[in-house]
Amino acid sequence: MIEGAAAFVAWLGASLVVLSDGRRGLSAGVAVAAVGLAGVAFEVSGPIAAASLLAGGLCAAALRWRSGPPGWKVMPPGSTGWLILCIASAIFGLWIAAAVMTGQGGGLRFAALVTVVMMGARILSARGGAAGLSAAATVALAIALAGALSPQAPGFEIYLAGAAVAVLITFVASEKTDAA
Amino acid sequence: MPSSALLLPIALPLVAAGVIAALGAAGLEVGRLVSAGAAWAAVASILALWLPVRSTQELILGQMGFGSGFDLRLDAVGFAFGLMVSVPAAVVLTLQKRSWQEAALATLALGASMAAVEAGGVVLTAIAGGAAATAVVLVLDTEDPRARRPSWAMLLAGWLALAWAGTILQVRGGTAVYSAVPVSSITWQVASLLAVAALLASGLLPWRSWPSQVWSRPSLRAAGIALATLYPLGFYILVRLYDMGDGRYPLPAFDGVLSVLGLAVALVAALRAQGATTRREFFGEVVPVFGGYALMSLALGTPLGLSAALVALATTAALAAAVALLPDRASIASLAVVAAAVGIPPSLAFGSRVLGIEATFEAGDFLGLIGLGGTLVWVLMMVAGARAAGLPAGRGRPVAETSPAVALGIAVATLVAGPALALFQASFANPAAAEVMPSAGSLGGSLQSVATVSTVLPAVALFVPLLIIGSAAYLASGSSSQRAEARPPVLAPVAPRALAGWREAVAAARVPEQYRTILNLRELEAAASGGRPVLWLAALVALAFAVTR
Amino acid sequence: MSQLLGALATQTLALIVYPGLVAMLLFGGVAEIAWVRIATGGWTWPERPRRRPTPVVATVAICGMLAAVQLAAPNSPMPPEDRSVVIAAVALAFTTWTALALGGEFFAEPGLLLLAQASWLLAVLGPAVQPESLRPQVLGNMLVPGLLAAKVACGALYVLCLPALLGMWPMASSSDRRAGLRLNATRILCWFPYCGLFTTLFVSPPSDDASGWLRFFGITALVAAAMLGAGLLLQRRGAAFAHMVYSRVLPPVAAVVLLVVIVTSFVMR
Amino acid sequence: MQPEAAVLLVGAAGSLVFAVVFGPARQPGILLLRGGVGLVAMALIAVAPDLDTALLVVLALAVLQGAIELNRGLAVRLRAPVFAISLVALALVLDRASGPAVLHRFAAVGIAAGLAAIVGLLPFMHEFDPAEAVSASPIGWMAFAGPIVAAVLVLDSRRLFTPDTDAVFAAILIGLGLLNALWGSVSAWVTEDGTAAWRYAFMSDWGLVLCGFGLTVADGQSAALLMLLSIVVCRLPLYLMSRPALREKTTTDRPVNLVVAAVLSGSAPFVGFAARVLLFRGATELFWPLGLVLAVSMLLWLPGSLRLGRTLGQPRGRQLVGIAIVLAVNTALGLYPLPVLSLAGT
Repeated sequence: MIEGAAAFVAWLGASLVVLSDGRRGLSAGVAVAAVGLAGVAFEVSGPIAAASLLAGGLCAAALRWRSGPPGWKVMPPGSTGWLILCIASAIFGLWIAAAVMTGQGGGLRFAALVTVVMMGARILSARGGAAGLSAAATVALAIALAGALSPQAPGFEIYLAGAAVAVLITFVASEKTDAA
Repeated sequence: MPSSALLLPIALPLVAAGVIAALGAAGLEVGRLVSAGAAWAAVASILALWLPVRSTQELILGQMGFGSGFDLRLDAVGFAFGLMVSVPAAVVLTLQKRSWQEAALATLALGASMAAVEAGGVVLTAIAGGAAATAVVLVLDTEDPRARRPSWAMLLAGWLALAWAGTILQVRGGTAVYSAVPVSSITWQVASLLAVAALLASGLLPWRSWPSQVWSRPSLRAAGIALATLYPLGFYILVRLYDMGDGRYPLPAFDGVLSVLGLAVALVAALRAQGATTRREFFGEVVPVFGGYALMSLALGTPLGLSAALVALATTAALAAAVALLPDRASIASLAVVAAAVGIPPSLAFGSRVLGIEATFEAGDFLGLIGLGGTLVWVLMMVAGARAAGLPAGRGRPVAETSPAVALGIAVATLVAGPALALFQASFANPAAAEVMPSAGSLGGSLQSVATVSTVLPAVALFVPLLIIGSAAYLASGSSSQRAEARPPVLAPVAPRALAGWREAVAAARVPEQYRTILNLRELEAAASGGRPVLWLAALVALAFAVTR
Repeated sequence: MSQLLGALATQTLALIVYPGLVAMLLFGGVAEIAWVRIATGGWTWPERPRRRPTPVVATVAICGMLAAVQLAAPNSPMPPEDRSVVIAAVALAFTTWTALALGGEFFAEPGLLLLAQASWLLAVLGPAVQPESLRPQVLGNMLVPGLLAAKVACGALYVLCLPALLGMWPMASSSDRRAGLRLNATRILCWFPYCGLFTTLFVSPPSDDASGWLRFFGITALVAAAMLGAGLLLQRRGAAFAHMVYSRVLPPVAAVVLLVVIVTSFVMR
Repeated sequence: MQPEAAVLLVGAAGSLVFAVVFGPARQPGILLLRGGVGLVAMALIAVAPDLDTALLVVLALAVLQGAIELNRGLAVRLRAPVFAISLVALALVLDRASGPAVLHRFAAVGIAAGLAAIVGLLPFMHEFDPAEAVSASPIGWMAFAGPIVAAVLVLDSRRLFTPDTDAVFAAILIGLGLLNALWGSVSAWVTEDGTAAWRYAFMSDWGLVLCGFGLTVADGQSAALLMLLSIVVCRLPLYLMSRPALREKTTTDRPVNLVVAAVLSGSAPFVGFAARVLLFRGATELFWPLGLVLAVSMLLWLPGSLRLGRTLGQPRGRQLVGIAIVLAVNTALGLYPLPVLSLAGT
């Protein structure tokens, strides 16, 4: 139940990243996605994994809060298509994760799938560096979570790595995003 | 000699090339001395390796990394081709002055070519031959970047085809080593690939290809090296094909097709020769004509044909060196080379052609018609030679790269060597034929005569008196009165004109206006390289769709 | 060694005396005198060739000798197995073009001459395709009915080509025109090999006795006489007629002969 | 660490040293710094315990590279690599989950497409600005980091695949390989810009790499490795050498240009020829007509290579020494690749 709810939160966060252009909107999106992904990680890999993802995601969100186009700019004009993408991704992801794929961990599969797909779509449409970097950071968190699907259950190192990369991405290029 | 001595004919030129380059870069111009020394040392080493034992020697140095071992092998075929490559190369490297860059590259080409000949397997031959081709292209370009040179793509295609054939043999037959390839793996497909490789490597094509084109260069230093080091290699592959096929090609039709192709090569070259506007142009067709004849005889699948082809190739090698050293002026030397090229009796060329033509008749199954064609080509070459004797010499070339005395010497040597035809064949060609054709043991004759199936050519008994009588007659006769002047071709070149028209028509062809937008290469390139996400997604969907089929 | 010396002596004899140089000069001299008389229409003694042979004559003599020793002449010292029709054909082919090479002489119709020579080569070598033998006497002895058509066709083609190759058509070279009544030394050297080769290839080989001599030289002389007649006809009818014969008639005839040779080989396979 | 990746890492390190010592870089320190960071990232990719970790490092590297220069905008520069990484991540999810076979096939599509997108091959070519520094341009992916990423991605993902998925993966790689080989070699010949021509030439080499990886036999893998090595230790150094002449748009027709063309075209005795021989072996083992297609496409290398050789200008002094070293290394690898292949374990 928690896994499912967390997966929904992750989708919500990813949707925010997709639908926002301002630094606050993007930051909130990254944070919410991190919370969701951490929730799923908590269920499947335990507290250290979850804490790692959460910490990394929040750090990245905080860094994003400080740089990028000002304001929230959630659902700016012309976002209808992206809104449809978010909803369609959710429905399609749910179908794949729950009906097409089999076995335990439907929430994990849903979270990983929709986050990666939506961030991939976001990066293709991003016109500013902030959005691109936010998407990249979220992808880093999703990749770390997807490691849990591996038959050889990974240790917490992958979560730490994911978190570190998410922070690094946002940190290294933070001053460049305004210009972009 | 230890088997490691097999490395000498390859290593000596390669080391010499390195030394020339190193000293040249340091400002010491010793290219001619070192390259000539290395080339003659290669000749000496191959003689020293073969003559004392006269049996196959092998050196196996382990794997190289692409499924082939570094196996070297010197047998009668390798010996014959080794001399065909190294002797003319040594002659031109000795007598022609060239820069250290050219000398290094030419010596490199010689080393690579020797490696191709000594290679124990198909793949190694392909790599070495490909390296020789690269070096030849480089030496031609170094000499004069604007002058005509072999199409690199054609050469590369040939050696790639050989490499592919070698890998097919490795995969299907387990090995591409000449002496170990199972006969069953020489299918007609593989043999065709090998034949294509051979034809491309030596430019044996029924149109004007590089063995003719290189002689139209302003300078002929590199042309001689190209002919010496590359031209025999295609024939070498065809001879080795017999080796791998237990003395025959996989299909009888294969013999006929290759023989006809050889005839076509010779015919087209002879047609060009009879229409030459300068003597140099005529000389440019000598090697293709000889090559065509050699291919015609070689592909017959009979020991006599193979043997005659090897003698013809050796004569070609000698004449290539002679032509490379011949100055562009009227002289007794150029007349002698013309005579040697058209094969007047009792020259070596005469003997080898007669044997080659006889071999076609004796091969049966309509192949005699090819021999008939060969005789016609010979007549055409006689006409061409007769015309060429009185043509203007050519555009002229640097004196430093000519040696009329040596050219005359080589030409006269091939003219008076006719009586030694049987000796030459018995000691040089027949062992090579016997190496690759088990039936070649049936080759009769002696050191004085060559026996074919239906006749005997008494080389010594017939040609020695003829030579003596001829010499006496020429000494008694006055000098010939020849004035260089333009002469019309005996046969008007119809085909080139038609070809030119066809080329013009192709060049004038344009994409219809309404289709230009979809066939615009620049727009296509821009669309593909624009980094457009729509294209990426479309490609992804297409791939995903494809894997559900 | 003694065998080799013996062979050398025999071949030298063949080359210089019979059926080589001396026989060529005797036969050719008579034929050439006859030709000059017929061509000029008078009985004045023609001029002799120059005493000193030119390089052209020397070359023609060598090639002619080489061709002559290949003939199936009776009592020829040349061993029968040592003879080859290819050598005879090629050696004779050289004689045609020597003047162009060494004499600087232009031919009036080199293309037609080449065509005639190519057809002649077909006539000489065509009969050898099916039997797969190159011994002249073997080819002459081939009297298999299946090969008869090819043999007759080749013989006819041979005769058709010969006037051109002997330079008896009215499209003479510049030196011929200059020479006037002088005997043509190169043609003298060619009469016997050309006519003798016909006898060798298309008539069964003669025996080594008087009848054989009579038969061989009789038929060879008949061929020469036929050539004289043909030459006279061509001279009388003029260059246009000769041009028509060799440009319009010869190619289709040669094509038919080639077809006959191919069909014969196929049928007799 | 995979031995293939280790060999490529050494090659990349050698190339970096070469570029600093012999290259025409105006600020070799910066080049060394950027290259060093790249090398560290590549080493991390090579030693990563699993594909997920490797992907994370690639992601970090992509962002770091994207941040070097902003001529094209950060979002644009990140677009291809992050898209590629998303694709691979998605493919990993699909492959690891249990479900119908088609999901695994989609995973194969994702990995293959992701690989092409990371490197910048057709149909996922990166946007290219000829004026950009090499370290910041897509060439950096194609010639420096790409080989190791490709080796790790292909070899690691193969271990996850079922035989059916592997066959699909191989087929996609061969298809993409042929597409890139043909398009790249022809475009290197006909395109107007010299730098773009170099990029297409890299692409054509990558076509053969993909074909090699697609040939599921040892010879194919060896061929791919040799081609990757030739990209890293041959084409990249020569490209770096040609940059000044490309900027000045000068072309020369000297023997050295022809030698370089020979190296680039895969003529014997250079490493490209050995790789082609191995490709032929692999193709013959699997499906011989593929060898014919490869042979024809290999001939298309030549015109483009001749053109690229001319863009090298007239190297002198240090540059000439550098080119001589490149030639020597390529000849050694071409004639005797066994040690390298043994080290790589192929």
